[in-house]
Amino acid sequence: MVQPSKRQLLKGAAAAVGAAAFAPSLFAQASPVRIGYAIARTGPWTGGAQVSQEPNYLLWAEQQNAAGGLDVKGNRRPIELISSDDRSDIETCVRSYEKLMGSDKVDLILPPWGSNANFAVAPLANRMGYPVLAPTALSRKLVELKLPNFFLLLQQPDRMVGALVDMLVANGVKTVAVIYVDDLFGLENFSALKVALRSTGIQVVEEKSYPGDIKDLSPVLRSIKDKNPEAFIGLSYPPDTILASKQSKEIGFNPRFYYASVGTAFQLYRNVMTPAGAEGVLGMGSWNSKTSPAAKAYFDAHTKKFGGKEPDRWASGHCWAGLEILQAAVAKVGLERKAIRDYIAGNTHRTIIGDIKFTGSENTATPGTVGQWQNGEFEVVWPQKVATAKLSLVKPAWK
Amino acid sequence: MNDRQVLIRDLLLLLAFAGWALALPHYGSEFVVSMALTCLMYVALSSSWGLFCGSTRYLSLATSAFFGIGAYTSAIALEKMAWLESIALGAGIAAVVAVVMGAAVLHLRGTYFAVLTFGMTELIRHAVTYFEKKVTGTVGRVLTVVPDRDTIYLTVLGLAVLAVFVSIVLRRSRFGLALMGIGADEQRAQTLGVNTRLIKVAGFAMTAAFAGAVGAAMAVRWTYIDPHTVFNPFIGFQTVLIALIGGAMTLWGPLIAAIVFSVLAETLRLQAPQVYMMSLGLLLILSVLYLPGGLASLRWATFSGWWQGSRGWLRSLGSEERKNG
Amino acid sequence: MAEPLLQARDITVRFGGLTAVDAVSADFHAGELVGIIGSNGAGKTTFFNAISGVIAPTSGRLLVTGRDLAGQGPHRYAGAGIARTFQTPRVFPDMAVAANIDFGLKFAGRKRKGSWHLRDEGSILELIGLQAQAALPAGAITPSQQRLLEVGMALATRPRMLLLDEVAAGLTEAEIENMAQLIRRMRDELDLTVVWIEHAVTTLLRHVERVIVLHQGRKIADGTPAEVVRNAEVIEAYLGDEMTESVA
Amino acid sequence: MAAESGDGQAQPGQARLEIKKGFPRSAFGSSPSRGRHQRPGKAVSAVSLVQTLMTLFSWFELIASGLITGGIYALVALGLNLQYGLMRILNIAHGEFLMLGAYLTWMAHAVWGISPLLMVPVSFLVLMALGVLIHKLCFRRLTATSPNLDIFEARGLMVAFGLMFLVQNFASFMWGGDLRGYDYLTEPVKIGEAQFAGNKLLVFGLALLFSGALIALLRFTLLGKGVRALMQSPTGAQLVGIDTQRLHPLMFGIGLGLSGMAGCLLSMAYTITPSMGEPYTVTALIVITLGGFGSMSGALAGGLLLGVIEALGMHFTNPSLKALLSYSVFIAVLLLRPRGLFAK
Repeated sequence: MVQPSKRQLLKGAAAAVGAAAFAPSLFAQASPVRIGYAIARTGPWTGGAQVSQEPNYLLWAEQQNAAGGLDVKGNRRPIELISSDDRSDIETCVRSYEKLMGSDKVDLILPPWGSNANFAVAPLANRMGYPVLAPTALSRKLVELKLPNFFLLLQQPDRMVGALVDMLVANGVKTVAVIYVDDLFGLENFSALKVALRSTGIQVVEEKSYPGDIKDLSPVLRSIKDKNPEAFIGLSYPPDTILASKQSKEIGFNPRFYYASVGTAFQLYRNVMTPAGAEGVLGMGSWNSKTSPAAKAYFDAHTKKFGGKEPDRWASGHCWAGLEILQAAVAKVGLERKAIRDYIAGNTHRTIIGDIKFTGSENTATPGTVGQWQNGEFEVVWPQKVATAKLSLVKPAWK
Repeated sequence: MNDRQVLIRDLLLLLAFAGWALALPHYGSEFVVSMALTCLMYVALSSSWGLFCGSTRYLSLATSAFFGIGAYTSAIALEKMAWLESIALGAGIAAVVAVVMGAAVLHLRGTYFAVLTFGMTELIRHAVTYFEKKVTGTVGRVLTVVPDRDTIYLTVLGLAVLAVFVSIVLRRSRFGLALMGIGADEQRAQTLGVNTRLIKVAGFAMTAAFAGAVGAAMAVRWTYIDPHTVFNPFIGFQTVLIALIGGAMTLWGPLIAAIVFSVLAETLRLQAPQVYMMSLGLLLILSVLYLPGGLASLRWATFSGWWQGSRGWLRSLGSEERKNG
Repeated sequence: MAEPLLQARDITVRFGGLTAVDAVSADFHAGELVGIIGSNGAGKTTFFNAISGVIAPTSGRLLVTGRDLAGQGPHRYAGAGIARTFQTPRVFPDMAVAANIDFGLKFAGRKRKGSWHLRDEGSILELIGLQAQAALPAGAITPSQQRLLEVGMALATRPRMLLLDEVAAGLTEAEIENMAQLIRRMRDELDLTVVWIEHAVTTLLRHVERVIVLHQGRKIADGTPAEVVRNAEVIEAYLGDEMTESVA
Repeated sequence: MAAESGDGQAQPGQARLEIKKGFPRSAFGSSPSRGRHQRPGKAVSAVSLVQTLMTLFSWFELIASGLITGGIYALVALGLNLQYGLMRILNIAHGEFLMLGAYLTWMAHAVWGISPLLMVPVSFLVLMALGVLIHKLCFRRLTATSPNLDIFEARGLMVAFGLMFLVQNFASFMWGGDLRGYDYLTEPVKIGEAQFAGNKLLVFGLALLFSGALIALLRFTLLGKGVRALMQSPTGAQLVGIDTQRLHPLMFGIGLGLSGMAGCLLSMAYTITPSMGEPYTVTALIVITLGGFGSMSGALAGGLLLGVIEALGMHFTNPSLKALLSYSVFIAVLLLRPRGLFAK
């Protein structure tokens, strides 16, 4: 166990939290709860990690400490975050977690960003007995690893595209065109989409894959435009989501339903496309500040702390929900990791994005959802029971 | 005589290094061991890169291609084969690819060669992606059969020691001499009877075999591999940087640089990741400008200045370095 | 007469539209000391490059003791006993002088038993007179010493034929004489065929027994120095004077 | 305004669909994976005439979009071509300097509301000054200490590697790793029936303009003569009175300035991150390889060609094959025609 610090309490203690590994234990009353993670602060993963994930960790730790610390079975103990950059490199990521769990022997860990990093960390954490609630891992294969300590918060591909297809069917769509990125995310979503479309009468008039670093989608979009599908589905990442949107606007491709997976839920999307330009665009989104009062509180706190930077309306919510679950677990059973794991696995959790329950590693309580930009806000529009606004049926022209 | 003493000194140093690294898991913390693993990975990669690229001055950026090929091989082979067999297979396939690649590009020199090897690495990455997608329907592979950490550590240690050992032996062999001749003046070496084409392809394949073996051994740590992670050009870049900053033509340079960098990376990464990468860049520029022989040459120059004429073996070390450099 | 060591048959080398060597044929026999002369751009060095494998001839055959090596790499020529030097010495500057010699011994020289003078590093260094510099890096010795070393490196391949490309260029009068002595000794004592290109015709004609004259890529004369200098075509190409003087 | 064009688009589009359905397929055969799509039946001659016309239109649209992308490629390659083609400095950090130009523009636009168009000359000048400075600090010493061109090239590449790490992480340090972007001139412009984004057309136009200017500069001015002389024989150039001490840093600076300008223009059309540089470096390399190192007109032609090849490739096969295609072309040209496609 960690030695209780004998140092005097210094003022502004909370501000020091979240800084780095050597953040001194400034809290006199109780030894800190040490929570470790590695995440991308440099390299290509940074964009996602610094929107959907790390800001939440920092905000959460700050809020907990401001409230007197994390509730550990009734005792308030300050949180000390031990974090480092994984340089968007898997080996560095693995090494960092080996250090956190093996040498530093932190009390808890928080997951890294992205499916690949989670693939690498999950078995390790599982072996060391650390429960992990991953907000940015999306792969059926991760579920199939059947790791008892690993929980995926995001709705898996079948749910997300399932909701999308339900929505399309409900609105009488007959033809769709699909583009998907050439990696695990794109391929899994695409095959889930195929499965979901099978029992419907919807025709796929075009399906094309593209590499992740693509700089020009217009030839593809033009040929899709010629086929005039009622709905466009891009199983895409943020840069290509924006590229596809800009180029669709460029060539005047404006189908009734325009869907692009990741990145639509980002504040960036609205900045780049302007609120009017984003109007009607669909994407992966599961919550916004109207979802619940707690969600609003979170949204406001996040925006305030990070100088106007909004959380995204998809994985940020899951990330926060994961922290809520962890917090509740620690409050209930303390820091005994096996007990935390059992608590997470055995209960239904109330979070800002609604109820979460795990079957194996998978979150099976959160339904698949579809989001849509309406008047500068990304609203949840499908399914109706979690919707924050009504689906707008005809997408206005790009502006 | 002198040469023999240097050989014995080098072998003893290597033995000491191997012994120390071997003992590390028994007393070092988890963190130290995993850091040592990364360090050993770069010792193996950079030393083996220096074997060929250092002495011939062929600047290969294809390390990540061979690393990736090794990684994919072990991902596929481990389901049916034993650990060491998979590693050997990874090394073998990487070497075969290197032979084909080398036969095509090794007649080009300088930046042409560098650019081409880089281009080929990217081509292989995209080809593997496309093939995987078309044939297996997915791009990545999940590794379910995974040996324990000590096995991986010992394997990578073995590869690192082997790479340095081969360097020691090689620079005393005809093969090594031929590589050095190619680096100094390729055509002259040819007119003195060196079949440069054969030697280059063989040297390139040897470097590739090491990179392939390291890739095969390291990939299992990542559970899931896809072309983007295992063919990451950064692995190749970092290998080259470490070798060059350490002194690609020296024996101990890559090893020293790998250790320095691992320590530097771990300490700076925590506080200021960008600063680490920036200082890496700055260090590279400075070393190219002011220390073209690498860190190892710095050590020699300063030492010889201090101890000139005082100790016999030290002088022999100096002349050895000069002969190699 | 015994079979020639090297037979060049209609060797032609073209660079793009330019014909540098135009259907040159020549035989070189064991133990000959042959000079090749020609004005700048006559194709001397290109011809050398062709018969040592450094460039592949566009057409023509190169028979080395009966085997055609045209189009093969220089190492095959070195292996067959044809050694050469380059106009500007191409020693390995970072290696010691002795190691430079050792290089040839370890490769092309390895397969043949050399004569007594070429038995090892030491004997070759003695032959070229660089024993004192043996341990120095080759880059650190004087340019004229580098010329000697260049010859020594070629000798270390234990050749049967030695192609010397302007070995006297840039040397002082005394050094040239020294080099010429060395060349004669090599021919006499090592039983080498020596082919020697020199831009300074005077020097060359004094020492060789047979001269081949190239002009604009073509061979215009082949014979003893005395014959060649009387050749009308040669005189026209060369303005004659200088050569007649030197033979007289 | 755009709303009208967008809404109006659906109707004619639908009508056109009936006729155009078979377009690329009829000419090139179909890949079975590409969806259930009826092939056109036996065509009546009148219909086939219309079809041909529409095909021509589609060809125009496709090739035009390829040319526009190609123009961007050519623009991206300008700076590197100057540095590698003419000075033998393989500036692998090329894309990073481009990124710097993009960030400068983004910052100026997002923070101070300066028009990105105004930033074109500004980023050129800022990056050019930086280039001169970098040349003075690094490459001058390198030129002085390298025994031959081969070693100079290899060391230059290493220095550029260092710059790559330095610049990329400097940007990440300064501006964070988030994706950035803004909306500027994205309104589509109609050319005949085809539509193109305003900013792309601007980029295309400027790419042609700058390539042309550079070609003219190198061919007709004293500076250009000096540069060419310098490449052929540095000592000779010095003899005829060309000041290499000044010309070299200046050329390197102009090269970097061009990268900065390209970055500025690209930031109008694409999202930017600190790690965006590498693909652009690679693209630039491919383009100047196609065109022949150092040839400005070759690079322009090479860029346009690559754009068209990729557009056609993407249309008829699959975008996933695009990377495979460009790398294959790149390697084939390097191996088979190392002096460029257009070299005699």
